[in-house]
Amino acid sequence: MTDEKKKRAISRLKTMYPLRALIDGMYEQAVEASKDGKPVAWCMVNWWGGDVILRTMDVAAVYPEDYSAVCAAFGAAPAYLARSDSDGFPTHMCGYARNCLGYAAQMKDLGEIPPEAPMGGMPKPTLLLSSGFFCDTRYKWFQALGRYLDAPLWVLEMPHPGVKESRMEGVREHNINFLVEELREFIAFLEHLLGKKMDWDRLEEIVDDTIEMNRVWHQVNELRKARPCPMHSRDFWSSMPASLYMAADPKVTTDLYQKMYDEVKYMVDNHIGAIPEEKYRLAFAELPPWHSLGFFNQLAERGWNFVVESWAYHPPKPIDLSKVSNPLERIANLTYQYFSGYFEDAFKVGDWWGYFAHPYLEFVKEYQCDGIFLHPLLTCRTATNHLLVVQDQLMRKLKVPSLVVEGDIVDLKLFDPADALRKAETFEETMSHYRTVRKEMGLAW
Amino acid sequence: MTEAGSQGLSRVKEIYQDRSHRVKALKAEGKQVIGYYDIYPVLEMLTALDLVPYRLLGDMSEPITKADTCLPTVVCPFIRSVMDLGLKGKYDFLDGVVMAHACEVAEKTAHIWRIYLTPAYAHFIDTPHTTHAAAQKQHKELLKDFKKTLESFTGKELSAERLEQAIRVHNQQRTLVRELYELRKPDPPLVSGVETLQVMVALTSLPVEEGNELLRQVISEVKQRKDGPSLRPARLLIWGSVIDNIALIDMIENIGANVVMDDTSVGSRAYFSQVELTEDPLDGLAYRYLVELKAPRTFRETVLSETGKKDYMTDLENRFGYLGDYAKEWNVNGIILQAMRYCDIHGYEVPGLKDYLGNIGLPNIYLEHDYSEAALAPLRTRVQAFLEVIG
Amino acid sequence: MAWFMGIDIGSGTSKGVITEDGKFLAYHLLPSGINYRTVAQSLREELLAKARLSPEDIAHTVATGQGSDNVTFSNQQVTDIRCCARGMNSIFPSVRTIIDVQAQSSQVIRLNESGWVTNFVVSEKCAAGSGRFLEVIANVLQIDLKDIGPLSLKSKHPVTFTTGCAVFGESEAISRVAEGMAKEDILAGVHKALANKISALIDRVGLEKDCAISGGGGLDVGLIKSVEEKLGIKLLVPPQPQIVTALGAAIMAEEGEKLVSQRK
Amino acid sequence: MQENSLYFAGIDLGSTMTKVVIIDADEAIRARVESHTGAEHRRLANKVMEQALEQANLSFGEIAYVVATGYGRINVPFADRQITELTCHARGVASFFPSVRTALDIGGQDAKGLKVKDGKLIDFVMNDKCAAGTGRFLEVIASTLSLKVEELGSISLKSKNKVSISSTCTIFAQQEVISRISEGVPLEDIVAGLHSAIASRAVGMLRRLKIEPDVVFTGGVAQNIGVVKAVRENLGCEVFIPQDPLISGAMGAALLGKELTLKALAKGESIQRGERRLAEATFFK
Repeated sequence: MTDEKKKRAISRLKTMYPLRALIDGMYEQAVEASKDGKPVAWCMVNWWGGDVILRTMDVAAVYPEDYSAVCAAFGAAPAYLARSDSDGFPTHMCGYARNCLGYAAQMKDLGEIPPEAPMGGMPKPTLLLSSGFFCDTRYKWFQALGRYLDAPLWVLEMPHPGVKESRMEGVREHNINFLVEELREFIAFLEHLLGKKMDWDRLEEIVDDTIEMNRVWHQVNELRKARPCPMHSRDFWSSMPASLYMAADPKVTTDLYQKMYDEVKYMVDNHIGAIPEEKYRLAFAELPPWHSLGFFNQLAERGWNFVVESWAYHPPKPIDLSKVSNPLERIANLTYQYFSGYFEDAFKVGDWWGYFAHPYLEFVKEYQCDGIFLHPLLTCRTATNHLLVVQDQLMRKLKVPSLVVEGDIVDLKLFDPADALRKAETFEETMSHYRTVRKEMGLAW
Repeated sequence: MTEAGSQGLSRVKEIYQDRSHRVKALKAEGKQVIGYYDIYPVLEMLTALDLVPYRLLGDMSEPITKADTCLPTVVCPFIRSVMDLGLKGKYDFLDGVVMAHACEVAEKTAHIWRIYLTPAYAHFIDTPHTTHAAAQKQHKELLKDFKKTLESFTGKELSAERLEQAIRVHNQQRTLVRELYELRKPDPPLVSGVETLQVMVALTSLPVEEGNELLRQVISEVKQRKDGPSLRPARLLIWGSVIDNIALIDMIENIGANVVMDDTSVGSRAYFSQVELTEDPLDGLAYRYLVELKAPRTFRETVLSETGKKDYMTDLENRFGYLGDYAKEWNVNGIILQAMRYCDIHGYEVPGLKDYLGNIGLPNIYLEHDYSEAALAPLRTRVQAFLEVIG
Repeated sequence: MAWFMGIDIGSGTSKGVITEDGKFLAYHLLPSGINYRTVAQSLREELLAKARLSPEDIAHTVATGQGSDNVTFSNQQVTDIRCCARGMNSIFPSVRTIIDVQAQSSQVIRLNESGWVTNFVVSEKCAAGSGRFLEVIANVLQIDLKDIGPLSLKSKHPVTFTTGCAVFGESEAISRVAEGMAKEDILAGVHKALANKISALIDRVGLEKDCAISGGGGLDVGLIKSVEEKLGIKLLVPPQPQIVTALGAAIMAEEGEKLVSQRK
Repeated sequence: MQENSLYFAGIDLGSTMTKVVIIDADEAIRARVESHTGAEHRRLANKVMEQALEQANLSFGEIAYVVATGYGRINVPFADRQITELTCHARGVASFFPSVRTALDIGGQDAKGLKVKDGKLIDFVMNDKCAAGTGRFLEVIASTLSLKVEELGSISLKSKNKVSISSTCTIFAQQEVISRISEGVPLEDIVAGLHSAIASRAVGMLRRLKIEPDVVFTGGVAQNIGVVKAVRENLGCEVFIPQDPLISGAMGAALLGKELTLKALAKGESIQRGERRLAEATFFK
């Protein structure tokens, strides 16, 4: 379906490639580390808290979430899924988790990294770091890994206040405090496990770099509000993991994001768009169909520019941490900001789903989207739960229509580009209709 | 405290047939009714303020239509059913709702419920996932927040005395439920699995004092009656996702087994741990509702052996040991593991739990269903074959 | 005189329509079978024969439907959703909501006074939401598809189908039969289940009157009745519900709209 | 009653086929009838039973014990007892292959994996939730290709390079097949693809039982050499097929009936019989 050979309608950013390369490097480094007998962690994305601590303690980290996506893209997933199925894990559960469980099972049988594992595979972990963020799978999956791995597991907690509750007096304080104490307990656990002490000065430095990395990355995305939008979602997806997975020294990553900022800024100043003719500006909800990204070129040929994505993959709203000195508090504030950064505005308009649901309303307004592309994932509840609400709210409050095309995270065949294009053509008529409706309502775009 | 004079099990059946009947009557008398989801909202705090706790349950026989507009089909059909009933106005009589972070979808649904059903009072308790010291401290803070919103909603002060009183009554209920479950130990059991579930559902539909009264009636009735369950070859324990409808257990018992024990949330899970009366009552409550409640949604630390490595079997023992004890105490010869489709927290447990049960030599079978009476039909053959295997 | 052709290659049936100066002239139906290319060809020949025209008389041809790629002689392709809206708009200009029940999926289309699609939702990739469910059950009951509707109308006590899945639905139907339930009650049950699915779809895009039904489902009086009961409104039913989309295609051909051809 | 003059009947009322087997005290098959299951189970049960009696040249009264199994077992009013198809298949398969440890049975509407020890069922898995991986899958596809189910097997053997069918759900697979056909992919390659699809699903399910040899494959789908081949490839071990893969359930039912009867007679007890309503049952309400 993809037409990669043909000249692409989407012009990619040059500064994206080195950022994308960081992820590939992550796996090599982990394998090297484990060969040298250095500690390796399998991590859930933990929104920097655990990452900075691991990095300070010289623990190499890989992220099974990302690795399962890799397995899917390389076609290695079906074998791992079959293994997890035959080991009795219900098939309706997270495809990433089932893929990873199958991988771990095979690694246990072989006593080494399965030979056919893509990207050199994930080495046997010294520890597992999970998080209670967003979905139950994050900790149940790693707990279930105990069947195949003897590595100890630590679960990092993350507070999930409701919008109203988050505004109550003292709530922010005890949530931040909770995060800080959680990080302290994790450090104690690590020090015991690795038999070495935490280097607090180094931690402070890495924390500051991480904060800066997120700030610059946020600046890059701010530039995408320009018409035409200079940076397509494909470039976002290629460069987002570098910060989300903390694939390298945050100093290096920050520098690369800064270069990206300069390139995008130049395009904005010269009114250069990511696609030849921007007829429609769209937001994309949740994970893309990794395997058929070429499909976005076909949409680009029709004048579809994807200008913003899910809140969940974006850096936190900027927050002033100059008054916070303790590194653990600084990181706790950043992580908490990532989760609750939109709550204040959500509270104002009485939008009770302050993350996932509400940010889309702000994004669609600020990035002036004509529509949103919703991609429900069959085995990922977290990426799917909120989409109906988003669809409903966008229509009721902003008269912005949604295009729904089902897919999955590992069962790649589920996403049908032909079907998507068929819907897309019709959707253009719908987007034009609502442009006039929004005008009548006096909305800006 | 009963209407139409009906007592004990017959009253239980009445309530099971028409759950909301009693609380609606209480509402007419000016009481306020608060709906709650699953077993993590701290009910003592409602009772202490003279609010009637009423558990949000689903309806297996009602097709889900309205919920499709706000909850996708890939989430737990039980919570979809609850949301569906809400959207259809079946819970309009509630004065408010309290939901906790029982599982991911419950947490999301707390927000969705607020958006679409705009209850006068709504509170969300972000129950932590671990039992770390930090998590226990956080849980107490969360209960303080809950206290604040309750006080401003009722305009009453939630004093330590009131709370202690409420804890006593709820502990009483827990003791009485234990007593009832004791009556399932003889062979044949004095009370059937279907009857027990009906009692459990009734308890979620009444003020705690009335529930206690009802339990006393049921216990004495069951002790005296002659026409209890008959002797059957299989004594089963049923584990897993919430069961709030007798259909499944009725099917199992009709095939030729006695369901004598359960580990589900409208059952032993909700009652088998007491609340310790602590100087600050919130301490005891925070501890019980986070640490003492045993459900897969709570992550429990694995014990590290000297090697710093984790031992799988020890881990299983820590997580599932209590089921082994149940099996011994209730003299169980088979376990039915059941989970709803898309129920992650139970789904992930299955292979490990099967490993554990295999180790202690307890026959078991895993059943998956989609919370609809019709979907139970295909399970019939599995259950019967399972009984043929163990019988 | 100018003639235009619309070809709709669906997963079950293929339909073709010829219009003459905006007026409906001829239509033809063929089972799609497994070779869309050939069915498109023979559909075209049959149509031309019926209309007593030759290929070169046709000014413009629009292909639509699942197999539209295989209509080699078409000048352009348009999605069935848009064609359906245009077609219905030409039959009943007052229609603002269309329920299109096809063999393998159902869709609800909202349209404005000029027949433009203002919103639409396609059923999940699940047989339970489509005519396929009916076929499955009809097969269990060993009755002919065309008899489904009338038979279901006889039902006094429709069976409630609690499952949302066609596969469960099948075994459920079998056990109902085994329990000795009457066929009409089972069918009425399927119709109710289908009506529930459809109303859930409608909830997603909202219902604005008038509301019409198209596609093969429009031939099923039983389905129409239960949808009307569920929604509490009357449905407009075109004389030939299954050719609405093909008619729309012919109209689009006439409009000669500049559309991006997706043909490879 | 003389033991050697005893006859036992097993009736397997499946979702697609109904089978009856009558055996004598020496477990020799006296009658074997297979017939398509309609919607009206009860009447059919009788029809097939009467045919079997005719074949065996016996009167219903001469049958010592009747065990009903299969999907519609509860609708056999003249049965003395109902036993699940899982237990019956295990018993029947063991009678054909005493060394069997693992059995795969793919029927019209379900697929079963059986763990067997000394002719007894000790563990099982089952899929009746999804048409994919069952005979139904092949029926649907066959009708899509306007072929007979029986033809599929031989066609697939011609395949040089089979296509992979990505859709697990029958309905999507059907769609996929149609598009492959219109792409001009040879029929045999598609059918071969379908067979390995159904085989890998079935074997995936079977793996949950920790497969041990000997492995036996029964059920209607075991008559399809294409699927048999695919299952062998997928398992990478020998797979035995009974002469008549359809009747293992009915056979097992008859054998279990015999055991129950002899046990009762040994204890000098009278045989626990259901009320046999052969006559009135023929009137389907």
